[in-house]
Amino acid sequence: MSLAVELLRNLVKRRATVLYPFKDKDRVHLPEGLRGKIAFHRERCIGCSMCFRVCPSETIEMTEDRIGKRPRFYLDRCTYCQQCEDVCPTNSIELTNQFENFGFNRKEYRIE
Amino acid sequence: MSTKPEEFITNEMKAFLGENLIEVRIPRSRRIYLTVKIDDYKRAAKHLVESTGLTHISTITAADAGKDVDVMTLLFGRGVEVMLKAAVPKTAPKIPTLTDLVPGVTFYEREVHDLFGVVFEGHPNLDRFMLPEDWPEGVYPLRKEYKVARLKGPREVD
Amino acid sequence: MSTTEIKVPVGPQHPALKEPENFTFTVEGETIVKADVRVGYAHKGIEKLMESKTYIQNIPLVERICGICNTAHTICYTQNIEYLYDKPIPRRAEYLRVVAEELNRIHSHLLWLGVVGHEVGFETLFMYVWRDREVVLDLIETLTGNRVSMAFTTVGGTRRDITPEIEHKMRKGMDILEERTKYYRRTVPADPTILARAKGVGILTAQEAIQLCAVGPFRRASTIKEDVRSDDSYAAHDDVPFNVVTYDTCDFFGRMMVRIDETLESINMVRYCLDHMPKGPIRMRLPNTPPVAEAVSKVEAPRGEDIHYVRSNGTDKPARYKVRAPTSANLAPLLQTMTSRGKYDVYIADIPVLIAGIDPCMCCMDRSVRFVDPSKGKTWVWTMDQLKKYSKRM
Amino acid sequence: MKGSPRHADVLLVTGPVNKQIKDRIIRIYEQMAEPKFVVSVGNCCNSAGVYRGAYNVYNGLDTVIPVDAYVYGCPPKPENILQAVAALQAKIKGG
Repeated sequence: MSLAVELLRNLVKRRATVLYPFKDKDRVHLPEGLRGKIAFHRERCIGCSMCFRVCPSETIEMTEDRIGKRPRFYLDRCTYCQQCEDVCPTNSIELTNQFENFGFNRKEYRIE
Repeated sequence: MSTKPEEFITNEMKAFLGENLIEVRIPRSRRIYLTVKIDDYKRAAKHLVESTGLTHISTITAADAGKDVDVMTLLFGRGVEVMLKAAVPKTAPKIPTLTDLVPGVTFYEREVHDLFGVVFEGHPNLDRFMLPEDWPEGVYPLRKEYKVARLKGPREVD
Repeated sequence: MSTTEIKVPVGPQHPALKEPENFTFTVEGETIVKADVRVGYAHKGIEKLMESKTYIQNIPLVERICGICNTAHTICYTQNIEYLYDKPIPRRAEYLRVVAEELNRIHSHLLWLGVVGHEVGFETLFMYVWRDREVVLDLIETLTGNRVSMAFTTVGGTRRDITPEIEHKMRKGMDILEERTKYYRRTVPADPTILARAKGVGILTAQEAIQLCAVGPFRRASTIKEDVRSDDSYAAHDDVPFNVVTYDTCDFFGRMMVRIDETLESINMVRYCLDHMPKGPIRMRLPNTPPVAEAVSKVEAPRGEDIHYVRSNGTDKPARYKVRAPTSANLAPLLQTMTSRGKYDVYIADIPVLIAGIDPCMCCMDRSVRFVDPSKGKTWVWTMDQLKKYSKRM
Repeated sequence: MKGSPRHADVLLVTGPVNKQIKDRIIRIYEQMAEPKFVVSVGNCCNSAGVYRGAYNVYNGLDTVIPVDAYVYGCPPKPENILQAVAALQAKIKGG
């Protein structure tokens, strides 16, 4: 029964499960191109609303502040598709590789 | 067979339907779009499936074209995908079924009936297929006149 | 219903493979006489929603039609829009699309092989296969930034490129995957528990497969040699050599072997693409509003032929977009394999294995099972665990 | 312990809530014994994500049943789901 051979071989191997967040914090696979939480650099934004036109899930809404027009992000609707970062002319939107996103009240999970 | 499959099929259908064939288009290789009237729809489909070797029906779908609904059957055979289109008036949305010809299309026709309201005459059971039980009768979501109303949940406060 | 037939409903909470759906079986004692299905539990109205979004906004929506075979839908969609423009895209982008598609096929087939082990009650196989599948998921995450929803292709080409170190990682990953898949190719067919549940179960003859328009591995396991990649070759499939895997056993065992062999084919295809990747741009800019036209695009998704139809009306939003996912094509033949006919009869215990046979991806479709016994005038609903316990006891 | 809602403490829900599955979700939620907690996994479940505006989808699980913790992601990384459940556990213990 060759599956039994596999069974024995696995007894000596390291366990495959990653007991995150208690242990194995280093064994999480984190490539640098990971699409995680959005980071918005207000100073570069020129309020052209290209990101608003390209966002598929109404995550981006255009608002005003004292400097001028700018997007507001409802991050609980984001699909992490990175189309806003691709289309932004001034690179003011950037998807970081921060993947630990959870919370207890989704109304607060926004970039105002 | 020296001629390419596309030419063979179009010549075959031109010979079979004559001037009833409203339009034939070959937009790219391995694609043929045929348009026929409703009463030639069953005859054309039967000819395509049985004598031109397009035995596989990929799907049956429909599109709202203003005053009537275009019912489109996509058949595949000889390496060519053929779209057979027939316009059905919204006033009398009836078209013969193809389930007796190819039993595999039962669920496609039930879906088009559910979402467009086209009645397939002779279909074994045309009852609700995809929409929820409490969906109102006579309301067909994929028709242009159906305006999408956002669902509000019992606990929704905006 | 004068005969002693029982109708048995099961579900709709995940009867098999964690997908909500509703089957009704009319059973006579142990054998199933008739099967019917009620769908709609995962119906989201995507096609209507697509008419209110622009072509670019629709890409992430199309990708989420199916959580597992999402690359197939995205490639089919972007290809469809390119047919509208009728402009060829860069050759390198077509090769990248084949790589992404085959990686997705490997991930989908390995996921399915694990679930077969789970359905048959062979938990260790489920654990091993899903551990090995992590290799391909890490590769997909390195290439595209997300384990499952790739967001890799877009209208006019692809959004990311394969850098030398990604290529190196991929070659190493392919070697590991080949060695593991070859191992399963040896052990799984020789394993008595799986053989007992797979051989001669869920018969679909070639003639029935044609009549009922089955697609994909479900069709190829009944001797029919048809694959969209060879018949209607798209992207770079006209260059990349592969042979269409078919089996003549027409039963669940054949479907399993077709999928395992296809995984090995996909591994070789990824290697071929990495060796012959042409240089050049990976994307071509296309205007936002395509010309007024109709287009039909087909792709070989892991579960079968996936066909999309688009009709544009000159604006930047599609007038009509139809998606026929492979699982909805396999539903009618699935019911056929579940009805006893002639000398071949189906038992209640076979249901979980049969449902898993077509590898249903129910977010494209959806189902569960209900039993009704007219002679006893009794109907009862079984959740999948009860059904699986019942089938394991048999 | 059996795999049924009656023995469960935490209900993990994933995927958009559509019109037909709403009643089933409410029934499962009512079958759970108090104290019970709900974790909504993925942005489709949190807020209907990319399906916002579909005629058959509700704008998030919390418009149907009360939700205690949200896991953001589309789909969220498995470690993210583990961490959210662990954080909810800590919050419950913390009182």
